[in-house]
Amino acid sequence: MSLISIKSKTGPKYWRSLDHLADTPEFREWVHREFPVSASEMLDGKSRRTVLKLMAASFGLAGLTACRRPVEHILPNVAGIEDYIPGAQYYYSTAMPLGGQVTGLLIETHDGRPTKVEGNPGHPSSLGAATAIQQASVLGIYDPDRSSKVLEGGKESSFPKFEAAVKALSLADGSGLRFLSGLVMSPSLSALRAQALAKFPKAKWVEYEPVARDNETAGTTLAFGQPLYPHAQYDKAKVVVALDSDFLGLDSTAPLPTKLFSKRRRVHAEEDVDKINRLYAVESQFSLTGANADHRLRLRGSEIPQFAADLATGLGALPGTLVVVGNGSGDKRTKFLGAMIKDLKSAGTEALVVAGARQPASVHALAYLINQSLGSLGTTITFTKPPAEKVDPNALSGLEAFRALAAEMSSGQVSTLVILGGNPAYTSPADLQFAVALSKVTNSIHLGLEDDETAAAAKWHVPEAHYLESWGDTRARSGVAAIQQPMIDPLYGGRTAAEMVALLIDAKDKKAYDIVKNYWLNQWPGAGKDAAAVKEKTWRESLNAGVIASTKTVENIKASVDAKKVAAAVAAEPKPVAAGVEVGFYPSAAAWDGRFANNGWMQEAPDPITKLTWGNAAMISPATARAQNLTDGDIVTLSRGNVKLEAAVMIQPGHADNAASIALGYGRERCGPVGQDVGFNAYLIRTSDAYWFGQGFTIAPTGKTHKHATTQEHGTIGDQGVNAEHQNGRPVVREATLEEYKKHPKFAEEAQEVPALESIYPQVIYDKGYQWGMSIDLTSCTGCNACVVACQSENNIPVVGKDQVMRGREMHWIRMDRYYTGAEDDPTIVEQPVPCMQCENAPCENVCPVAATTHSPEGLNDMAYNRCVGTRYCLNNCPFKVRHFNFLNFHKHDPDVAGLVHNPDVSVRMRGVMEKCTYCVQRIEEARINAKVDGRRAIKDGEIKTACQQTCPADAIVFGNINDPASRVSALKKQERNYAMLAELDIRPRTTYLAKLRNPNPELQA
Amino acid sequence: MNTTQGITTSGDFAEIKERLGIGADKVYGVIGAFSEPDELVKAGRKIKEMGYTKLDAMTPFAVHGIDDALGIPYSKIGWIVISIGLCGTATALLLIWWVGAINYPLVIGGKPLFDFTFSIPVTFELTVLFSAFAAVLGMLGLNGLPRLYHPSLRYSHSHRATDDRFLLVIEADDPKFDALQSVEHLKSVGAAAVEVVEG
Amino acid sequence: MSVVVEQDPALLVVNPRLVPGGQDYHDVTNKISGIIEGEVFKTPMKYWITLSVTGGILVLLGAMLTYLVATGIGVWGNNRPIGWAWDITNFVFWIGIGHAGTLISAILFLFRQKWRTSINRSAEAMTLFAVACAGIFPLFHTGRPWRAYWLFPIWNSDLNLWQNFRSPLIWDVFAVSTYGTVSALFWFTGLIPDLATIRDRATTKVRQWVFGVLALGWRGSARHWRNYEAAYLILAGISTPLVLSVHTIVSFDFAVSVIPGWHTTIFPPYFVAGAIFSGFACVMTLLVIARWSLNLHDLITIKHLENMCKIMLVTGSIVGYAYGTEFFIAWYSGNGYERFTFLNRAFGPYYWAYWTMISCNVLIPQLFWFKRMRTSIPVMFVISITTNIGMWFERFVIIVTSLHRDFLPSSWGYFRPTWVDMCTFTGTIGLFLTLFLLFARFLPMIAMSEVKGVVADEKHKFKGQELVAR
Amino acid sequence: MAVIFPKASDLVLKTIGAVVGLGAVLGIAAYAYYTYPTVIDTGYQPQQPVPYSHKLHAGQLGLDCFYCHATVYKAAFAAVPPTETCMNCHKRVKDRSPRLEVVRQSYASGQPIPWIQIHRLPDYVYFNHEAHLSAGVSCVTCHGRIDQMIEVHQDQPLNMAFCLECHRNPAPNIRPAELVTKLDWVPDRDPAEIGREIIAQKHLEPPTNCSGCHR
Repeated sequence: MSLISIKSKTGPKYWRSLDHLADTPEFREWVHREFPVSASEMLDGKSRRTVLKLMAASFGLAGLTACRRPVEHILPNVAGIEDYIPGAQYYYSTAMPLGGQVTGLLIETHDGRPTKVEGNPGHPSSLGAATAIQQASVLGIYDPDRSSKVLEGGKESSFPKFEAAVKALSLADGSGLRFLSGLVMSPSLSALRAQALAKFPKAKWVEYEPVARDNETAGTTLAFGQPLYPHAQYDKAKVVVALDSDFLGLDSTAPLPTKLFSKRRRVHAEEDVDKINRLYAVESQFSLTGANADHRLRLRGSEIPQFAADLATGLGALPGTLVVVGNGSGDKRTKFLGAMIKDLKSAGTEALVVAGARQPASVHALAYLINQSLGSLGTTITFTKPPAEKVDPNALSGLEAFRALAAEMSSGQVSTLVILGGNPAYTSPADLQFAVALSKVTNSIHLGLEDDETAAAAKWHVPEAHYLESWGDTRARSGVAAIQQPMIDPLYGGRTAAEMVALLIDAKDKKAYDIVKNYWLNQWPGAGKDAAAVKEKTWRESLNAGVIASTKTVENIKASVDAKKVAAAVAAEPKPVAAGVEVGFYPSAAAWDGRFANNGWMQEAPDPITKLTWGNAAMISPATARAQNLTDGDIVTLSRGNVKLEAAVMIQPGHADNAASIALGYGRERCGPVGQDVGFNAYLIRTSDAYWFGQGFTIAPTGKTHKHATTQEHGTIGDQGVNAEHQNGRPVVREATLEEYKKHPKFAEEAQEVPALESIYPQVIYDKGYQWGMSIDLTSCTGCNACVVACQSENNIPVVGKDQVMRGREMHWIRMDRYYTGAEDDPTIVEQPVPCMQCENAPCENVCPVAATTHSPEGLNDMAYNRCVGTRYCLNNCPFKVRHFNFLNFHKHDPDVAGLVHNPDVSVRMRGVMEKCTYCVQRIEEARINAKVDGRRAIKDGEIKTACQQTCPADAIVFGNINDPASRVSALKKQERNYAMLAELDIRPRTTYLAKLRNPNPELQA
Repeated sequence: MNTTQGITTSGDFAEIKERLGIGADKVYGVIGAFSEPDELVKAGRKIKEMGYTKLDAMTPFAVHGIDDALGIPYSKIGWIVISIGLCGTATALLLIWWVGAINYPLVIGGKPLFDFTFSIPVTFELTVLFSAFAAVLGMLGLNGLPRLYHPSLRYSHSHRATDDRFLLVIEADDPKFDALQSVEHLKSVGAAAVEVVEG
Repeated sequence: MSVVVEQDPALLVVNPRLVPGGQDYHDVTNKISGIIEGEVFKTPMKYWITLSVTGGILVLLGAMLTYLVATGIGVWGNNRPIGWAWDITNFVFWIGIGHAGTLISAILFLFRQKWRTSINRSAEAMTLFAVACAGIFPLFHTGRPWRAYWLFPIWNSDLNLWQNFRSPLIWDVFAVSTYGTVSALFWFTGLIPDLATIRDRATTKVRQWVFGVLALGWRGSARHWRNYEAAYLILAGISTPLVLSVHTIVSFDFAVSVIPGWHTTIFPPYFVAGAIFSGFACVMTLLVIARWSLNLHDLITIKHLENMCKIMLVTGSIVGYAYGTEFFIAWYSGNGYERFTFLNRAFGPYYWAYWTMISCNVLIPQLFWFKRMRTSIPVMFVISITTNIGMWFERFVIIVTSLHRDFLPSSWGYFRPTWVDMCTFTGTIGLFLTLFLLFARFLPMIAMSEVKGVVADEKHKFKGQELVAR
Repeated sequence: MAVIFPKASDLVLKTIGAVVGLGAVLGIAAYAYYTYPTVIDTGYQPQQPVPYSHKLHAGQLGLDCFYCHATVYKAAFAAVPPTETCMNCHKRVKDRSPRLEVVRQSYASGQPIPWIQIHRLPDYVYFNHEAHLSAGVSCVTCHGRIDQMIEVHQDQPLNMAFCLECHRNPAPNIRPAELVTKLDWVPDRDPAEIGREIIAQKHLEPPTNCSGCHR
């Protein structure tokens, strides 16, 4: 149909996913099947219940009914609480440790219930942002499936019984005593550890996390001869090279790297154009970092050390001459390497090379070496000494320590094992047989949030307190400490790790509060009679600020890399073997290492790249799929030695060939109903010798197939005849390179295809008062999903479940659209957040028969849920499809407790009504009322932050009053890159985009 | 007594009158039957020429021409329909204007609060709806229906009037009415089964 | 007291046949009334069997709707982006069928098409039943049917909120309810004289009373006929634009939107033609069955059927032309979205629906160019059925294929009906047939008074006489 | 025989028609009246667990509304006072009164007093006391002369129409903010006039769009 094909004016052609580019036989067969009848609908919506039920703080429903209406009781407190206003929200600071990193948070609470997580602007690793996982962690506290009982041998027991049992333990010198915890980020716990090890000199304490940064530290030890914490200063770097490092995504549980990186990805003024940085990514799986890279090279994990070595050699950091691995000068790797070397050289001190946690120590060391040779060591990457408690010689950490522990356990040397959090029976490498080893331990005690695989295997299980309900403290890698304060008493009476240790060693303080407070009071200097008062003040200040002031400044270490040692280590690295398929292991963007598997918000948050929800898959490249003759959804057996796993494959354009990547954290066998048996358990093939990636896997089809619940594919079927080029021309995401932008700055507007329509009616003029609008910068947006989950949390958006997602009924008010660009084998990705556009001439409003959605004088597209009858006409007529319909009662199966997470300022929508983004109108109204109440002043610019904007680690979303020329949003909308999607429909969207800019290396352009 | 009282035209009328005990005042009229519409029309015209004014016919279907023949005036229903129909138009426009612009003025999709363009469909429909009701109810009203009983039904063969017979009626309140003569007149124009029907 | 009355012999015999082989008034009365006058329990078994089958399907409908209301729209296959699917498809389908009835009655009446008299009654009845089926969907496709009364302009003292008269859906509410009401009035008005006939032929008290009340005391007075005729003419006059308006407004539901494939100006004529097309097809199906099962061969003659075939040929070709125009405009407009939508219809995931539509609606009816086909009962029967299938697919194609891939590729989707979708649709067919069977058994299927009028005219033509001029 | 219905039947028919018609009209009228918010909602006066008299406390003793309902001017939610508030006085005043037994028990046991809610909005309506009081809407406007009620009853329908009426024409219900709890305040001139001045000076613009109250 060349006659009708569209010639796209600008830039790359978009295609949405493989089934559009490839016309697979399986799909054609599917197409031919007329109306495959679906089984009757499944109501597996795991979601939340109406607020009314939950005002437990002040209301309680009574059974009586009066003649005219049911009697509602008001149950006020008996004793008044000072300065406490029922129904108002309060913010408290705390900190969340995860995977060896700490993020300071502010928690919004209503009537004593934490309802929303926000970043703490005062905390250096948050700077106000919070990641998707942090946003979702608030749901975890209300998880009805959390462990609530002490278990002895799987039978219900009690704390007194447990305490008695602990007392009865004869630990003597502790030779049979072992502690197993995650990475200890808590100074006070570390102190307790020291006490414990002092009391039981022969005891050992092992820190193990299935997803940690051990290689990084090992790298520093190798490079500098001492363990150091590296801190990449992305905002200082002009050229960034990420060697298998997903610092914008899975490699950082804190929003900081994105915060810093995006500072150099924002063009708000002319001079910014020259400040914009350039990112090279060398990786195996398509990661967020790869998606945001200006140049991306697909290499298997095992090939990256060689690449790093070549890079170092090319830069003269390593002795010797550059040996080109690859097939001649035409090879992309070679070109890439060449261009990169030039670029890095020219960037000099503004260059930054980082290695990912998956890469061995030598690669990290190489990275430091390269930075040193470029002179950027100390500018774009700085180092701090680990805090005192971390350099404790007795502290064993990492895989080796864990392996040793497992060996001790299975050889029966361990009589008492205290597992402080985590789920090692599930997360340990398959070859260590941890569960078996655990059965050999006479007294195994498991402190955990869930009654999980480990709880089942351990003798004792003690419910752990969620971080939002426990006193504690944290020290970030940057050295900054923060107090972790509870928002609510432990719902299920859990204990903290510190309390457990204190109990075990019978320490002075046994309550978490005393442990933490006294620890810090002792840290702070204070003499004289008012010392106590001063310390108390410091304590309060620390709680208030969310950081402990005295720990803020940590001096940077000036260290230099020992090139010879590094060279030796590099030389010692095993060379990649060609045989078989390489399998790489990654933390899941949703379940992380499995600990969030029972979190509905995370399960339903689409993976930033694959858009996969409710499960994982073995990602393989299209070429590999062709070679192995596999198609999307085929279940294959991945096996190596005596480990094997059945998992469904998913074809991932741009994935390294002859390799598969699979996310950890799925296929939980003992978990709440949300995470139970969702996805495939990659730990089954993760062995200590194939820890991050292992070669020589065989991949064999089983003949079985599996249906992925993706939010952007939704069973759309591969086009027949009409090839996917067809909608390529659609100027949805508009992008250009810096050069193009400098040539025609108005490229975004010019991209518009169709001549604009005009209304037969006079345009309604919005020029009074506040006129709300939003600008989304596609250049800085990384597509990390934080906004999606933040919105879900702020607006009580239900979770609908896998089946409903497959039917295309997920509810996210702001969604992250992902488009592939370019060749199937090696494409690039653009991400685009799509909230409601708040069109001034909203097509959805016109068609609503009952005027349930109308326009506010401030330009909001109001939605009155209580008026909606649910004809879904507005959904049909919304060009952006950002309206979401409650097809079923998605709150039906909620346990009461799950509803406590609801934001009382937003009504919970019932079945049969339409819902949509309203720019967080509840926040707008709150700000308006506050402004009026204190002196009838005007709302300041930036006073209102929508949930998505507030949490965005890239500061890509700006909301404000477009009627105020001074506001940030008006300034952005004045930019030449500003464009409105589908503006040609004369709908006048209030949400506009700043077109995406890429900064490719001209050398690699050709 | 609800049995139809008929009188054959043979014999002396006075005697009949006395036997039956009915006077002209208690008579509804005289009815005769025809078997074809055109016969009815012709006969009707003749009877009219004799000067009768209160004439009616009862037929199984609308016989064209009978109205003129019997001098039945044109139907007024058209006027009823058009006036009520216009009420419908007005109702619709007022409703839309009041709802959109007065009762709760809300900006919807950037369209005006009230505009002729988007009022057309509803206005048209309401006009039609009102007119239809006017037509049907008006028809029944003008015909004095529903009415379960009517003296003409006392005619022995009135049930044939909905089947295959065409009846001609001379009503008793016709100034020129005289039971005996009218019977004769009907016979003279070829009516069969002529009967004096009691009121 | 009573008097022995000497009967007039002339009244005891039926008039001699003036039209050899033709029908006389009394035969007409006998034949048509005969169908419905038999003792109820003497009705042939096959009738009751059929009725119980259709009744069973009707029960299924009830069950499905209950399940729907109790559980939510989620029991259907609808999703995002496909907010409307089988629900509105079925709605438009039934409304379309509902068009032939009033159209035959009204337009053909205005054009003095005598052949209409034998089919208009059942066609009107069919309209009513089809509209009843159609009405179910807009009502039950709402997420909260218990709030569906908000769609009607009822005084709401609590909210003092009214409807949004800018919404085509509200226009629809008015159009469809008006259409239903007016059709019912039209139908009943036509029935009055026949009800009187039945009443007068009634032998049992019950029938006398029932039909006596229903007939409103009609006695065929010339004065009444005068008003009646005028009223009927006016009804026909206003029903004609009404019929056209209804599907026009239904088409606005789509034409007024912004979705590619919906946002087009040719919808009104195209929808109306389609409606007439499907309506006639459905009347044809029913009449062929009625004609055969109640042997009404001399009332529903091959001529009638052939005329209908011609109308189907014309409307079918109009529809085909519209399909072509859509494609042309899509290309000619230079609008990429439009272009894609139409290519996607023909060659995308739903290509099979599109080609079913084309073959059933455009290709097959072309057979009616040949008189042999136009006059062959089996052929027209089959074609009438394929046409209805085709017209259902037309609505499906317009609604689903436009929605499933609109502007943003990211929100593309695919629709699969659930078993509830299917059973609900089947259920409405049950409702339709049940009502029609009851109608055929208990009410005169053919307008006796009108047929007699035609018979009279025939006679006088035969006698070479003209009716007395006005 | 053609005559089916006796002569009288038409009279019967007409009577039936008349009766049915009249019945329908009356029925609709009755329904409309009894479901009218001002009828169905106002006047709701449940029996409270404690025979607390607003007339005595707010009226005769002249306690300010804020004394007990302390949160109204700083929160959306008008809190019912904790038992403590009652006991502040009743530790000494009437500390033996049997009518206060429930209060004393509550204070002693820590079990809240189960007050029965009278003024109640649906949970999709977001009413904010703070905003209204600071604008100068008096308690009277929605709650009536509480200071004259021995037992509190609902004085206004509090339905959407009621809210809209005032949001569209606030002037008559706006008074100087410091007078909002002066339930018996009688303005010296036309209250609407005062209202208009305050509105002008405070730039009050009560919302009438959906999201003003529904979120």
